[in-house]
Amino acid sequence: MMPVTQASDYAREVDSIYMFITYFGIFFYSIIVIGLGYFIYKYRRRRQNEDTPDITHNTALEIIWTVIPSIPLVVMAFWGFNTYMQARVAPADSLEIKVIAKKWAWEFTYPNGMSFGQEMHVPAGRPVKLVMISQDVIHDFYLPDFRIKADIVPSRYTQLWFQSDEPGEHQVFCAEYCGRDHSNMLAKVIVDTEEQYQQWLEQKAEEAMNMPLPELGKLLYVNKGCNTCHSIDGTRIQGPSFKGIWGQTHQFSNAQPAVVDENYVRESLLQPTAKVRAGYEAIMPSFQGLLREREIQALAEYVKSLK
Amino acid sequence: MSVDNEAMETIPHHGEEVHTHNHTKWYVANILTLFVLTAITVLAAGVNFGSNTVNLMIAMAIATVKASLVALIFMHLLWERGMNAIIFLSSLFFVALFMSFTFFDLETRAKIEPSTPSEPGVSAGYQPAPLPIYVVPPKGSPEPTGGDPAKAAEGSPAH
Amino acid sequence: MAEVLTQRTPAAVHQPEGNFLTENTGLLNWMFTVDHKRIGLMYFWTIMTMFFVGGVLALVLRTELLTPKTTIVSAEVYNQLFTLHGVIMTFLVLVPVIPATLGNFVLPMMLGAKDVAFPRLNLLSYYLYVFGALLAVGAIIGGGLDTGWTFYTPYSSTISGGVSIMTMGAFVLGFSSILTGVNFIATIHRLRAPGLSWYNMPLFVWGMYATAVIQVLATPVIGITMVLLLMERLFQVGIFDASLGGDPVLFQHFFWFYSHPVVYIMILPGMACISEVIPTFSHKPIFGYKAVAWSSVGIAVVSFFVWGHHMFVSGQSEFAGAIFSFLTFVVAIPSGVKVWNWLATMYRGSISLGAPMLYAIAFLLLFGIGGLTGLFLATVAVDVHLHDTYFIVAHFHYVMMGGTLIAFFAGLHYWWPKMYGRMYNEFWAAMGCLLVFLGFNGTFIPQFIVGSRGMPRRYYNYLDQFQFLHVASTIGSYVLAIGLVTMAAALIVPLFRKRYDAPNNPWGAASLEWTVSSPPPTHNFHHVPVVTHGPYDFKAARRLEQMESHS
Amino acid sequence: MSDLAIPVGGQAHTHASHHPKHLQHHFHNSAQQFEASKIGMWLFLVTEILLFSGLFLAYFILQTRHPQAFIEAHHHLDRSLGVLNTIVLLVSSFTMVMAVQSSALNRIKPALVYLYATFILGGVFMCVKYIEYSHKIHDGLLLGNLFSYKGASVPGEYLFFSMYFVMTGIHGIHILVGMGVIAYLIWRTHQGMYSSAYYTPIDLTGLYWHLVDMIWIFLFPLLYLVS
Repeated sequence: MMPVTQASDYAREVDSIYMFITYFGIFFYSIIVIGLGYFIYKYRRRRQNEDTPDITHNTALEIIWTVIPSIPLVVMAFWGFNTYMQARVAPADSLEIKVIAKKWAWEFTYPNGMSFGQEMHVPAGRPVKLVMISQDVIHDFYLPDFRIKADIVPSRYTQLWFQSDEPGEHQVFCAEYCGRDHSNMLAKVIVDTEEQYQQWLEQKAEEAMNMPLPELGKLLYVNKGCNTCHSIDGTRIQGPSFKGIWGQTHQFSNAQPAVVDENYVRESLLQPTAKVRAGYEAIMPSFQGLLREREIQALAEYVKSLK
Repeated sequence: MSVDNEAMETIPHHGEEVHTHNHTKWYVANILTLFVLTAITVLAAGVNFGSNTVNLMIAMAIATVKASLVALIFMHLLWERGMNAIIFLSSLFFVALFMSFTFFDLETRAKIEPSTPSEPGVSAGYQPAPLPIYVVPPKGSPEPTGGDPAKAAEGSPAH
Repeated sequence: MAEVLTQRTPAAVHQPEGNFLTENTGLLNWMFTVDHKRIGLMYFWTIMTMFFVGGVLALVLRTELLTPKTTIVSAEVYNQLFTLHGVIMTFLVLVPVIPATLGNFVLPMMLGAKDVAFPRLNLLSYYLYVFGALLAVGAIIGGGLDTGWTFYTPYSSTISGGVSIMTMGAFVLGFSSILTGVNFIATIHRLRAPGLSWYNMPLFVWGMYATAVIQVLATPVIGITMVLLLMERLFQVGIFDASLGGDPVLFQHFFWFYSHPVVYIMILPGMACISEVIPTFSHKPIFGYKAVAWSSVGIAVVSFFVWGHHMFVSGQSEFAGAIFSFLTFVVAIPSGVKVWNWLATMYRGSISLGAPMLYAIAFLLLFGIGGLTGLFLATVAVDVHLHDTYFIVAHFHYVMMGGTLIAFFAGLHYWWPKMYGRMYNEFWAAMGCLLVFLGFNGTFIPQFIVGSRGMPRRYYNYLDQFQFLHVASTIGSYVLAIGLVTMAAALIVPLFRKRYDAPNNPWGAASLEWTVSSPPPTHNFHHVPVVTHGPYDFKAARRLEQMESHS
Repeated sequence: MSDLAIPVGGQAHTHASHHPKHLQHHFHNSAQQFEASKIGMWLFLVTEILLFSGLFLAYFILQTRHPQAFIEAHHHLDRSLGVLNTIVLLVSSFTMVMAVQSSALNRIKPALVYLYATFILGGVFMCVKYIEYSHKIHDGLLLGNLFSYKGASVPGEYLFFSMYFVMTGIHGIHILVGMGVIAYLIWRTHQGMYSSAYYTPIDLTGLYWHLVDMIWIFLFPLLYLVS
């Protein structure tokens, strides 16, 4: 009935309910079809003004056919809800991947801060928790092989988790209409073995570390989400723009004026509230312990390059 | 079976006068009560009953009493109970349904598992922006926190 | 049921000179008529025009889906077309189709009344419908929109184009719907003929009553939702905009508080038609009159408790999801009760297979699938997988088209002789029914399969593996279209042939509309009718008719 | 059966012979027409209640999410003008109900006076609203992206004004519609259309007017007295 890959225990559980409802449906639908066919044949009108009995109602029968089919419905409701709750509560040791959805692309960010689009690598046999947010309209992360799906709403995190049994490749769809290229907003979940996964992660990290500094900075500017508050074209978002600030003297609401240089960038990343730009709020989170030295250098180089 | 009585009533008797009583006293008493209740509402607003929600609920309770008086006396529901009253009350039931279910959803969200990343910042790809003061910053108006010399430098590409 | 045969209106004695079709003809007389029958017919032709437009759009959509990539239209056009198809079919066809056409036409006659309670409001309701339809279709010219008929924020509040015009259209259409509902409730309460107690009313009237209750209670909410959406677009008021402190999911609550009950605005009248056709064509009283009547009212009330089942994956709280899921199963029960009662009505009946009955049988078969597949969607865990896939598309087409529209066709064939005084062509009507039935299943059974395999809806491109099923579905849709054309021809061609002249009561039915001539006289009844037997007391009705023809 | 007051059976039902002018052809008598109209009006009021319920729900949700913004923003409303308008509307409800009663008792002169009074009170309400609105517009205390008040300090104050303008705006439109209908009633009363035998339009307008008053009873504490 549902010839889709069952990639997890959860998917098998959902399919059991699916089959239970299917059998229930087939059973009652057969009663309708057989009853209908039999009555149409048996009681077909044979002559004009044929007499029919005045059967108007039968309370016992009414009660029976109201109550009996209701019982399996209660089963469906409970079973369905219990199973659903399993998909809602992620195990504590889950690998957490942040998902950012935007028109019409996906971005998957790993605990080490690296982001990739359109392909999510996960290890087999380990629960994966997705913490998802949208940058524009409502999207929906749909992974049919795992029978999971959740809307991704702007300004709010929604989450999902799944755990695959074995390596494989699974299709991701956006299931909430989001504009012209909605049907092209696809991605893949690639399940690796634990070793393959670690290898892949290391290889990616190495690639990033070997990039030239400004290029790495540019990558980090997007991956670390600097871009959500700081523009590079002079427009004001939540924080000041990076455009042309290198070497400028800035005014602060809580400190003496200072020049934008490497040290200033470093301090702003690690202790953002030490110097708060006049006219802005102290809302930037600290990146203390979250950035390597080389990454801080890269960001400084990147800001320097924005003339 | 004879013709159903209730159905007969759908066509009222011709020429039957609708009994019209003089309710002026009721109306005067009602409007005075409403004035008093308005005063109470204003006074109650000056008192803090504990929390925002409690204050709101007290204000709504007084308003409900006032509205009920209007419905019962000005709108004559006190004297004509029947289909009209049922219609009116059923609307309130569905309003309550609409509000309570929606509120129930909004108040119980993220109770199973808080919908925030476990380590904020680790994967700080995107942080929901805090609420702005203005939807669109007003043109030509000074910044809310006063003058900012750096603003011009950063806003215009000339620098 | 009553057996007293007294004071029957001798309708046959006063055969009228003219009828509502032939008296006072001329365009202006029609345009400003307050006659419920004429308004019903005006509604009928307008709605059928919209149905034609929506149907053509559906064929274009299906043709586009023959191949995974571009077939005949671009992605932008495709997205606008499915939106327009959805809006036209829900707001302009399914919501008004039965109440405004058949309801307007037969409801006052069933009650023994000369007209609905507020005839001028009835006409106003029609013109509001036309105005709303023009706005909705005009939205395409005014830039178009591709939000889907659900207008979810923030997509709908941020894109440019014709969304604002469409929201105004939906607002106006809401008013039209409300006026019909108010009119019907007041008519049923206050204009029943002597002797027509609540339990003597035809079940069609009960269905209309339940529908009207939902129209009055739910429609205002879509009105205010559309106003707020418009405000959001014009002024960014922030109610539905998360970045401004509102909540986009709140829009979904607002929207579905109306749009779930509206599903029952569509299906209850369909069930009402079926409750007339099955007893009449089985020549046997309806089984469990009270159960069928009260299940309509039950559905109407419970339909307000379940809107959250559209939002299981929307980020709604899990607790709310649990409650909405349980309540959704509750609403399944009265629908099931109706099906059993219809079946039991046929037991030991004398079943003749006229076209209305064929459509009623098709209804039972299709609505059965539509209803049972609903159980998958009420079950939270399964719905999470199936939500927003073609499974949903197939499910609601089975309920909406297989339910509402097929029931409408049953009712249309049933009352067609009363409306125009001409029978339809029995053979071609049966052929039409067969083709519609086959084409419909051919279109939507593949969609169930493709949906359960994970094909999301509103997709312009799709994965190659889904192509076979999409092609099958498209071929089915062509067969369906041919069936609908056949049906239309079987109804319309006989209008121009004198030999199809219809008698007053071609089916031997027992409710009041069959006691007047076909087509009915302008004021329906020359005398106030007095009801002396039940609406399904076919024997009493036959005896009365025989008495009258002898007198 | 015999107490049926309508023509039954062979008795011909003639048009216009004994029908009063106001009676539409499809009703049997005035009482039936009156009751049908009344039930129709109550149903219409139900739709109004549900329409406003959406606004109230939106208000409650925004208010519970941003209590500080709402408290801060509501200080810009003039509480005494709110009280004044409440009183004005309550009195207008009183005059309206007196107009209904007077016409029901066939006292047409007083009914006319009460109708005029109601109309004028509605006008006073709108004038006060105009003063409030122009004040807000001048200060830039407007809805959504029109909000440009210079001294705003709490984020999200525009939300309060979004709700304020949408709610009072829709309510104001209802007052204006009511005033229009009352003006029509005044005109028809001058023409002598209404008497104790037929005053349905006055009665129905009364119901409508009271509902609009009821909605204001809820709007007033929500908008002017947030604390």
